Amino acid sequence: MKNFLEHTGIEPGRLHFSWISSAESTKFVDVVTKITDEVKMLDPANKKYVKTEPKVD
Amino acid sequence: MKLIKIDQQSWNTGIEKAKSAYRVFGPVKEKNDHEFKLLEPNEMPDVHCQNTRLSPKSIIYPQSQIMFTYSLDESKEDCRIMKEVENVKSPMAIIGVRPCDALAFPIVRKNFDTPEYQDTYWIKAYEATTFVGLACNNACGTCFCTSAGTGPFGEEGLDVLIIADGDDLYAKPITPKGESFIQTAGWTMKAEASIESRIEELKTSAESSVTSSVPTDQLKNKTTLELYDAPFWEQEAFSCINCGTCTYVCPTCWCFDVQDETHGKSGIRMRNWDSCMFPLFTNHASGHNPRNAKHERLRQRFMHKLKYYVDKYDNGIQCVGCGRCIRLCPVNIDIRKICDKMNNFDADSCVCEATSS
Amino acid sequence: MTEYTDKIKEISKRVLAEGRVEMVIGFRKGSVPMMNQPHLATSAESVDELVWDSNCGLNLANYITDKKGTIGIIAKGCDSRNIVTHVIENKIKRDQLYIIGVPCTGMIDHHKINAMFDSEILTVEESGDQITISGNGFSETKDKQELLQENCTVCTHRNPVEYDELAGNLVEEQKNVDQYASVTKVESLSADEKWNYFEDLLSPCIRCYACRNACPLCYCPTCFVDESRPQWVGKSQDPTDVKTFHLLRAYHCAGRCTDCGACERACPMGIKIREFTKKLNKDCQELYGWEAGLSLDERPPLDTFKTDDPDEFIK
Amino acid sequence: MQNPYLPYPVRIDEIITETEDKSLKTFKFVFLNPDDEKKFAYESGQFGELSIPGLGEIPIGIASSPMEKGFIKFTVFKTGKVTAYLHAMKEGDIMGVRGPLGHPFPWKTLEGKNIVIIGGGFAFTTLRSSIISILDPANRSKFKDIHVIYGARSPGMLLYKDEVTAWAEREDINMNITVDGTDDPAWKYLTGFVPTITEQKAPPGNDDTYAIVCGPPIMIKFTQPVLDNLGYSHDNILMSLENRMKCGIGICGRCNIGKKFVCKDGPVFTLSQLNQMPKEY
Repeated sequence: MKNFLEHTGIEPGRLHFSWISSAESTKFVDVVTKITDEVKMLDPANKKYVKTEPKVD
Repeated sequence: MKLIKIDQQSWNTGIEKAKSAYRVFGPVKEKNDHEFKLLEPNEMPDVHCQNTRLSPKSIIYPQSQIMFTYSLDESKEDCRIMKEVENVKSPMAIIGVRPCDALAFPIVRKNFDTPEYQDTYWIKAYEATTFVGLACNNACGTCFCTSAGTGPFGEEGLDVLIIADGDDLYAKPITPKGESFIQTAGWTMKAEASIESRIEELKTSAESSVTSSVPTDQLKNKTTLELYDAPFWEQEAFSCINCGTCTYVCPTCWCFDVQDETHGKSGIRMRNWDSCMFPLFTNHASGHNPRNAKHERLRQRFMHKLKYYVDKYDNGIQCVGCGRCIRLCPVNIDIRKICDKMNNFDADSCVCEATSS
Repeated sequence: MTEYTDKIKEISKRVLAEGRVEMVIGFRKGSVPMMNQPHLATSAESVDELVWDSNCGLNLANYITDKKGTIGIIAKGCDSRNIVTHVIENKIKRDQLYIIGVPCTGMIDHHKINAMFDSEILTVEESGDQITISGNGFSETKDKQELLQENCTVCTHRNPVEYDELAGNLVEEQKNVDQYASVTKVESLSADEKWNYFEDLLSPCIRCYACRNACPLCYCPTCFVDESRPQWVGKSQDPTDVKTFHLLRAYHCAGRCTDCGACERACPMGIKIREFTKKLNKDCQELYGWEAGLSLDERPPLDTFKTDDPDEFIK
Repeated sequence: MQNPYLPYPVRIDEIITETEDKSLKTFKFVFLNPDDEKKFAYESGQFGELSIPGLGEIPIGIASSPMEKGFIKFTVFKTGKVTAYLHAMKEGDIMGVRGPLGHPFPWKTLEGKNIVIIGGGFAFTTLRSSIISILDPANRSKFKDIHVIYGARSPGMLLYKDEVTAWAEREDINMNITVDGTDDPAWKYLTGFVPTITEQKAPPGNDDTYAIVCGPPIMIKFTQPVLDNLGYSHDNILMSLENRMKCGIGICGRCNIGKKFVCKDGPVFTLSQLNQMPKEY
């Protein structure tokens, strides 16, 4: 899935998989913090695959 | 016949002039095939294109078309009130429409412009458009326009017909709309009188280049239910994969689906082409589907074009013989063959066969 | 190719007459060049319509999904792999089938051939490994190898993997082909270039779903694009929705796709849909050493769990 | 040119839960622009497209009668995406209605005739509209005997319970209310399937008697032979059909049966007409 999406041009770093048990709350926080920090570092212009409102012209 | 001669130079300048008054569309080769597109400045329609892969119907009737916009913001006064989208803002001209595709517009008009209801989007786009046709000097092997209500020099549905004789082009105005297009393009050179017989020659030779045909004379006389129950539908449908190709490439297929889409606090109601080949087209909310089997859907398409339409309007078939569905069907379902079966179907002899075997 | 056709007719008539099968699914000659039509033969008379040549690129496994009765089916290498996949996925029972295997030397690409000529092609004739293409005022003979569908040029399973009888001698498999050259090329691009490449690839799509419907793997009773509760995908020509359809369809074929090329062959717009499925096939081969439809005894990788499955993607 | 796809904005004035399983609710709408009510001049048997911005439209028979002024009513069965959303809406919410659409029952033809109204389940909506119209003092004298056979699965599934039981008390209408079965000892009406009750209660067919049949396919299937036995000509049997619809005005192409559109040429057809049409409904 990750390979495939990145193959089609989704910027690496935007799709993450982690295995976190419901008991691992600190791991969850750490992972989410790490991911959000990393994603914030990416160029917002590269936000792809987001459906936008169609233009009425 | 008032014919205007256009040499290569004035053709080019005329098209450019027209672009200042119209949004001009024409066939352009992209990748491997021709399609109609809005011409950029200095971009010329390719008059050597035999025909485009898709029909020009999408210019009048886009595959996806927004009908209404609305707000879903409860704090706004017009929340949930539909606002009509103006779909036509300026005149359009389509250059290089082949006569088969041109005839499709008056056929489709019967559906969109009825005494009771007028589809404002279609009608506005249609009325804003000048159809500048291009006569066919050579037909394709899959063309059968001459038995589908028109011909390679057919004029119905056109405002101007352009005839090419080698590098020389001749324009024949058909309607006032067409005359004003010619005026805008600045084409004024009267053709010499002798050209008329030359054009007759071209026309005769073009007509004889149409080698395939469909018989339609008996369709009207058939009983709907007998044709509907004919045994050939299942056989003919065997190869059908129920994709929407035939309907989407067809210049006379008009069915659509209405969908709402929302983006945050705003929304649109749009229509998208739909296809009688898709099971979802007729599926009831209860799960019941009146056309559940693939042969029922295939039958619907051909019965619509070649029987229901024939009976409803008493004015030919809902097919213009462009041959696109034949060329593009992934599994080679051929409307000529099916039309032939329908036209020659004899319910009585069929019953005999069934009982004797 | 006539020997294949004769043999196919002979076998079909025999298995029908013996009552081994109730019907035979094959191809008959199409009404336009390069487009043979899938055909259901139930009598000796209709068997006579069967043909075999290089225009049989559709995948006949698509026509046996959940079909009742006993069926004779003409199967080239890829069809046979999809039959195997169908059997594994319980879409047909092996004992319903009499597989008439056809060792294949590749199918010709009607998109490519049409694009070679400006004028309409009126006839395409085949003689050995030469193909003669003619139209108004032209006639050219080319090597069949040059005209093959791209999937056929990289095919390494031309012989049927599962069959009851063969309609011809086994052919030599192609060796040393780079199956994934097109994928590797895209892999070398930057994220932006990749994105633009696929945007451009899909821009002609009209959402007719011919690719999906020609695919033997796409047999879901209701495809996700047709679901309304919830509605996963919009129905318009919005590029995001069009892409979602293609990406998810490809993903649903991961580990199942045999690269038969039916999707590309069926596409009226000539879109190279295999660019998606090929990547997944490559991943399946690299990650799991898997190629679909080679054995009735092994389940596909995304259907099974092994403790040594690669998991580098999970952090 | 009037845009036929543009709904009239309406406000939900009242929501009535009709049945014990809450699957059927009646929505009473008031037009935001009073002029729109005049434009929405309808007759019993027609339908409207209920339009919920963001969700879509659904074709629903008009349950109110043109004799009822100031509002329109629709009874909606919760079945799909749009109906589920509608069921969750509140009084005061704004939405849209398009219509009136389709042909009504042929009221001119029905004048001076006996009418037998046979309805089952939630198809009773346009029949309610019809009965209200017929019973209106301005109209009642235009028709001869009125018989109604209305069946529901159980007492709790009856629509418009107060109204139908009130009609049962009247002299100018012969009401036969039935349920498929009940263990309610207080049930004072009939028990039995609609075809059976029709056999027992409907008057014999003749030129002056018309039957209007609306209900689930299974009910229609078994009622038709009963009416045949009673001597009803197929010209005198009126049915209201349903098919998947979108535009409601005969343009979008999906609801056709042969050359007829259920939305525009129907939804009301005589059985003789249906006999000549493919069974695609």
